[in-house]
Amino acid sequence: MSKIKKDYEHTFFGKLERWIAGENDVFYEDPEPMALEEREKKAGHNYLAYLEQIPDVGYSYEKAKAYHYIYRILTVLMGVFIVGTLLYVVYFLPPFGDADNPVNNEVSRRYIEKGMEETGAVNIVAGMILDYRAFDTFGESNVLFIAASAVLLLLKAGDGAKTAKSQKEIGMKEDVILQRVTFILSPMLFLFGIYVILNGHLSPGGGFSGGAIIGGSLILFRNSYGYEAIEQFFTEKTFQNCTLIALGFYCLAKSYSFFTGANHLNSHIPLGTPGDIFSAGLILPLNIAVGIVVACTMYSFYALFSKGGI
Amino acid sequence: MLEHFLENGEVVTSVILFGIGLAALLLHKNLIKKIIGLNIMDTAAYLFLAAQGYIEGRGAPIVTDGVTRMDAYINPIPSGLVLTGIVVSVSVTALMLALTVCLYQKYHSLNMDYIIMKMRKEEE
Amino acid sequence: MLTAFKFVMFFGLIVCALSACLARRLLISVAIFMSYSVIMSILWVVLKSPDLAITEAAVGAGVTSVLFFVTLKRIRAIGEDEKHE
Amino acid sequence: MEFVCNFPFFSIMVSMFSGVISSVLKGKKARNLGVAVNGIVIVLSAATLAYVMSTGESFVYTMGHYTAPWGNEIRVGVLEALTATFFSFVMLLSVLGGMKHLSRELEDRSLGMYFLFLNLMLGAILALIYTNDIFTAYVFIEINTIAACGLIMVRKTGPVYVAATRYMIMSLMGSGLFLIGVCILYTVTGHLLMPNIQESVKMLMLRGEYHIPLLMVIILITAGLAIKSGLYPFHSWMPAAYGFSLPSSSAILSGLVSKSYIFLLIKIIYRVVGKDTILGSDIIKVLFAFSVFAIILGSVGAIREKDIRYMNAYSSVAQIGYVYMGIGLGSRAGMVAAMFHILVHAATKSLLFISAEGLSQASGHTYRIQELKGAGYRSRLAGIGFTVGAFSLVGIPLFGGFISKISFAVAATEDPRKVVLVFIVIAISTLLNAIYFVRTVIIIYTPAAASEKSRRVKLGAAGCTAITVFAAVNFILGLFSGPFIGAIKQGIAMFQ
Repeated sequence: MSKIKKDYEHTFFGKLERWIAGENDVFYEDPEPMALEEREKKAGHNYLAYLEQIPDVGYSYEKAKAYHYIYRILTVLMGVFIVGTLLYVVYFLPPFGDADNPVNNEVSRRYIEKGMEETGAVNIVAGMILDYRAFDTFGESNVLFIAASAVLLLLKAGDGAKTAKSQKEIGMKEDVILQRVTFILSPMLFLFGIYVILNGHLSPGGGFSGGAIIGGSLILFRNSYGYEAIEQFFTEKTFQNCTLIALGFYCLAKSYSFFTGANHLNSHIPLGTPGDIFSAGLILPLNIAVGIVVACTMYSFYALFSKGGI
Repeated sequence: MLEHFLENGEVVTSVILFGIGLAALLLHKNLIKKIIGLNIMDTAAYLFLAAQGYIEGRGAPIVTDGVTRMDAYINPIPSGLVLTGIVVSVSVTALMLALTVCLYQKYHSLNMDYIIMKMRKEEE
Repeated sequence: MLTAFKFVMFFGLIVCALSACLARRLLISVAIFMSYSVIMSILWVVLKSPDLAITEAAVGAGVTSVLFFVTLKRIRAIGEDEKHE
Repeated sequence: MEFVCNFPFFSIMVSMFSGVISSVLKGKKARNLGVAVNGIVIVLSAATLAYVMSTGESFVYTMGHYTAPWGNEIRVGVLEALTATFFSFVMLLSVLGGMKHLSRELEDRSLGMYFLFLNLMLGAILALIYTNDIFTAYVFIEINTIAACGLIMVRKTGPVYVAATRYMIMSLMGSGLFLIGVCILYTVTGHLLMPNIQESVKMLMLRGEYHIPLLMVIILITAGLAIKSGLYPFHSWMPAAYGFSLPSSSAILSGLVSKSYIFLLIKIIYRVVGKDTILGSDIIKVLFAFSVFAIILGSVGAIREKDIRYMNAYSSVAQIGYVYMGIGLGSRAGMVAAMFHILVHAATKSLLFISAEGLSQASGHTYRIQELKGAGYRSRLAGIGFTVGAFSLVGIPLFGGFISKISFAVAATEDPRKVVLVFIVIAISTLLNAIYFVRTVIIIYTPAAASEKSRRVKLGAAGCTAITVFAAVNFILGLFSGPFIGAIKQGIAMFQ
């Protein structure tokens, strides 16, 4: 009797009944444990091969497998469908590179013709993102900040679990050639980043690209000299304080500018002569603040990923 | 039709890339590939936007020699928007990679389906 | 000349995107993605947006790829730790 | 300009700034700061609401020195102010309701982080509500997504990571579609500010240009926001995300985050695309069809669940279906009903999540419905709260849910083709809701074995206040719905 019942439970209708009764994954059975272990054994020490041989989900049930293939095919079809519809839409869009397109309207005219006069920035894009549309940019630096906080929360090794293993730097090797090259390259990269930030309103670049370059130079330095060397001047405390001061300044400065703007007050910020380093009102300080935030964030991303702590 | 597509090469490419990225984001079981797909999708959208700002025969939007006529420079707005977008996508990428590392620590796999299966097994 | 160059880049972008998604090894996939970003930043120079090009080169090709690499390294380290235990 | 016009801007900036400061504070201090800022935001929003109601006009606040098509701006009308007040109020109560659980579950550092995410999320939700610029909306959508992911994963266990990853993947797909939609919209209109876009769209419709790209824009933006808010076929991430996270997080995620996307969608329908354009397209019918599936299948999913948190999550799927049904009716009455249901559901679902947590604490931290027997006696207030929430969502008179169901039915009578279907759907869904909610209520009030009776659990002052106020809000929405519906009608009239 019980055997019949057991057999029934493995048929489609038995499973359907159990599924209706609320068992979630009757169609989603485990792979045989032996097969799983064997596959891992077969992969041996070659890690990448191991990654590739991670077993497909153990749909021992044929229909679930079929469903899986249908899902794959449907997704490809969906991708093709989306590309097709978008291509069809592209056919009706305004032609590429034409000066009479709807996007080239009074807004861009004002940015180009009055931009330098109103914002003091020679680089029109910098003037646009840090003055005309500064609220977007404010949101953007907050995206970066919140992502950095989330990564910090996820990857920060617990304070109690500071064992040797969690402190171990990943992929650290003493390498003379690397150290020599870094010794020359890293300060130059750092300087170049500062140049890009300070000239953000005069030439291509600005806080984001310059900050990323500085972050890159810090990553390079850490990679060749190890985190002990960089810990002498950059710790988690530094990261937190720098980010707080830079973002806080950004927030206050922009609040001031928004408030005066909306209430039709004079903001009393001198614009200076366009073309000078010290010009363009708030754009230079804001670029510096953004640069600091981006540099700290980029470096801390790397540090958190490689060691689990800044 | 083909001629129109050839003239609008940037836009067509960006649309195709968008489709590839979206399919990879949905289809791939491997988390790293999913994140690469996400990045491809985002950059495709940015390429689309940047292509809209381009105007044949005009210069980059940086005032040179004090010329502030509209017909000297391309449209600066798409560049500004894309600049914002790039930073958003790098933040999201970092967060997803951090989640991947955490998932690998717990389940020793990068395969999303396998991870879900293992999680359900552990829960029972 | 420039048009031909652009079409080579479009082709390169699509090939890179496809092969980054289909490559069998993750490391290769990430490397291809890096070259995708570089091509993209060159394309932005051609589209007269130097701001974007410099940002994409620093952020997209630089930091994002480094993050991918360091993630792979971290995962490998975790995997090796598991094996030794 | 009156000084009170600055308040929406202040509330956004204060919550963002406090989020930045929270990064260096210790857990308890960050918590106090977060709660204080939330209180300030409620006061500011309420003052704005009073001001806007008294003048009867919306106003535009420029973010910077440049007006309409050149700079960013935010726009404040009655509907925005009402939603902002209500949402910040619900957020404060959800945090208070889960406070005990938060302090117990999270270590000091994570608590600080939790409030960092919460403050930034509050700022992002306010910015999404007030924004008048579609690209700003995209940036703040991303902040909202990351903050929501942070709220889910703050617990740091395996299932939570899986839930957060699935949530992120679906959300990022939604943002990608939204972004490309915004790009195409910018291409054909040349503007990013909502009133300017609307003007250009009107012109384009008159001239019959770019018809297909505009249709595609509507599809992409609607699809993106529908995915992010968890409309039926895209709901797969919801149960895990709501089920595994902390009760405050589940309450905020289901009550506010998904609703803020729907609010943005309503705003885009009215203020960007234009109501007439969207009614002329078939999108609205597709939304209606999906919403019908969502209502029925979400309820069926809830019946199948044995875990009380999952049951609540599936019930959210059904309720979001209701909101989309209101939008899908395509009439102003339908939109009013949808907005009112957003408010009702925000209050009710938060109440359900928080009191479910209270019930499970009284039953030895189990979440299985069968094991909650007699929990209503052990934790009386949580039992009452759950009953109020359940009755409200079933649609029993006196409660808020009843009014919203009536509004949906009344709105449906305007459209003779949909009225029968809507009535049938509401009837079936009420029946299904009754099955799983009344079943649960009966179980929690079934006397348990004598040995378990003694185990009483205190909710704490904050939790008691939260549940009491939430229940009171439910009664207020049910008994005195007039002013709310009036304000929503006034607000929607201002949108045009």
